[in-house]
Amino acid sequence: MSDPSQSLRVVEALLFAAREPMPEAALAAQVPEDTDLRALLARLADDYADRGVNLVKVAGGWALRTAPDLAGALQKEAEVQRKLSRAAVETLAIIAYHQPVTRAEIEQIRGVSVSRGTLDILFEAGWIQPRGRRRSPGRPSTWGTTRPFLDHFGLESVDDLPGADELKAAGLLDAAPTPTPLGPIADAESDTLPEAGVEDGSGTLFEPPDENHE
Amino acid sequence: MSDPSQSLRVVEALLFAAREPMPEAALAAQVPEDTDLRALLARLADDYADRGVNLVKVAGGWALRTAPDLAGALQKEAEVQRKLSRAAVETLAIIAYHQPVTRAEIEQIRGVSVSRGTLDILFEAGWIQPRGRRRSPGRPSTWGTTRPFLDHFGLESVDDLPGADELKAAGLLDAAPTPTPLGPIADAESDTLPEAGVEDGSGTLFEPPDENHE
Amino acid sequence: MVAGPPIDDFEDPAPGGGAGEQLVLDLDGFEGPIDVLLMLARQQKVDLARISILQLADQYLAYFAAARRLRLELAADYLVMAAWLAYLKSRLLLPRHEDEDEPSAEDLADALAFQLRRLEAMREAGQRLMARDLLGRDTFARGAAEGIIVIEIPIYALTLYDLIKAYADQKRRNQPAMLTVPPSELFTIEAAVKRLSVMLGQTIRWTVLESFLPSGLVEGLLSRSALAATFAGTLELAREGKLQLRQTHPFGPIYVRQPPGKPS
Repeated sequence: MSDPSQSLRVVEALLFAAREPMPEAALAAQVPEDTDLRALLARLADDYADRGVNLVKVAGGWALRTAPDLAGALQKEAEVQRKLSRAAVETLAIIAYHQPVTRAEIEQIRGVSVSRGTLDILFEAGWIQPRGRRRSPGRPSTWGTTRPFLDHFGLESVDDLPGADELKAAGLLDAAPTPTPLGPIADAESDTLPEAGVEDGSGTLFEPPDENHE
Repeated sequence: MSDPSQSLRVVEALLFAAREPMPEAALAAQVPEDTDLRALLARLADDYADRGVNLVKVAGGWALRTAPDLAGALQKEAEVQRKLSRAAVETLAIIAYHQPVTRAEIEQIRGVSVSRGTLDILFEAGWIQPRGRRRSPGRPSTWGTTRPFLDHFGLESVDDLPGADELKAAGLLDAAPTPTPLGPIADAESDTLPEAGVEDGSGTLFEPPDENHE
Repeated sequence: MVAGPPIDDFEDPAPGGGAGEQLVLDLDGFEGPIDVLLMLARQQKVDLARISILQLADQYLAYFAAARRLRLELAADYLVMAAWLAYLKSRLLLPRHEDEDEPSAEDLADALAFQLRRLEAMREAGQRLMARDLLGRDTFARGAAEGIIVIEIPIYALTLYDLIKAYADQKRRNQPAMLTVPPSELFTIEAAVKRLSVMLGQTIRWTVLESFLPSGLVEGLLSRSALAATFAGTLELAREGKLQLRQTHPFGPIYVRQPPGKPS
């Protein structure tokens, strides 16, 4: 004896729990023999037609799939804290101070090449944007900062960025101390005598030997 | 502007697509702010009440699950689940009702030692997890149940454990008033005696599946 | 817990057992003495809260007395429990000592009853849990869940200070800094040889090497270079036969003098 509404529930549950599309034969095996499976599937497809999930016929059989128009809703946006690399921060700073500036100019200022990814990150963060092309050979495109950049840093305009004089006044441009070339010479001595208990030649060249030197 | 029927479709699709129960906050994030989510969920639960798939509140969220009365039809398709041994069921119940609970306390309640494998199997199943250490001598680690435990046993939260209130009122979730010799006295033996008829020591934690599952 | 002959066969009344009392000893499937105690307690057919511990102790002891008659080997924990119950029984029956420091027999009996009730409760709770509609046994989740795609939006915690500092740092690094190497003040071997040659004229006796060093050099690189150069100079002059060197032991002081008989 077949109860169509119970068979409908069984088919629905089977389709829901299945890992792969269910062939009609597999569905038929779970409902009474005299069940009109095609009619059941047609009714189920109709039930789900306007819902968030649809019954679809795919290669291997039948499957429940989320409605294609809702794909966007099935994406969740999550904010993740990231840290910008030093290269990215420096590049951003150079663009801010020198805009509009070409990539080649950034590289010239930084003294190292700027990776494609660095500009991409800054672009995706919404802080820089292309600013037209330079009227120079190769017509390179230039970069500048955006409105969100100003918002993020609480600036009215890029003119609010402190100038070179102010940086100097704040001690941010103080030259690094020059290295003393002969500083580490004494160390070189002890490097060549690994087994010796000699710290460095502290005035006398001759120190008591280790036992194993005798 | 919110369109309730569209929001219903979105929530439905989310619940279909989700791999774990969806907390209400996660659902709310995907529909317009002025949506009455509770009303939507109530309507969805109603829509599915008589179908092969039901909307249930479980493990702190909402999930679609096949109707329990259809278990028979689906078990033929699904892999037969291994049956937990009596020792494992008892240990799981003790952890669920007494959490956080140390291994020594479990042994005190069961009157026999807990074989390593019992906790391992429950941990591996994802139903229990370490819960920090007790501030007592030896700083023993404690165990508690997990979200998947709630999901598997169809519980909304640990407050929903069946009969927990009565057990608490009867004082049966308290520690023993006076020590008795019902600790794991000599039970280490049962771990090493293969011919002992004790489940804990027999090495198999799972009994063969029931006949009717085959 | 019984090692030895199979005991499933003992379906007959235990020899010497109470009249008409059917005692079937089958410890298979028991999990230690508490399991047996629970089984016996249930045989009292009363609420576990009103169980008679005295009666329970008698039942347990009778049970294992029978086992002993059958010469079954009982695991230690069963024997410990038997001994403890015999002790508890005697204390429950005997008048109580006043000076006792230990818990009273009644307290011990209560504790045992409590433990039996608590284990029974946990067993029932376990059964209740397993009787629920279990996910993967009675209900099933979506088999082919699409999952919800999480799009990560990076948030960069960068302050204006970080930005300006970065600009200043790289600007400072790229300032045309002149690397100036200060001229090194070292005492050369040539200078040492010259100095030694002059001083040797007055040195007839063994004189310690350090006394040939220019005065005023206390420490530091120049002092060490002077010592090294002077030592190298003495070697050079010794090779030419213009002076003699003596060191009595390794790393000892080095002495210098003019070769005897050599005209200064």
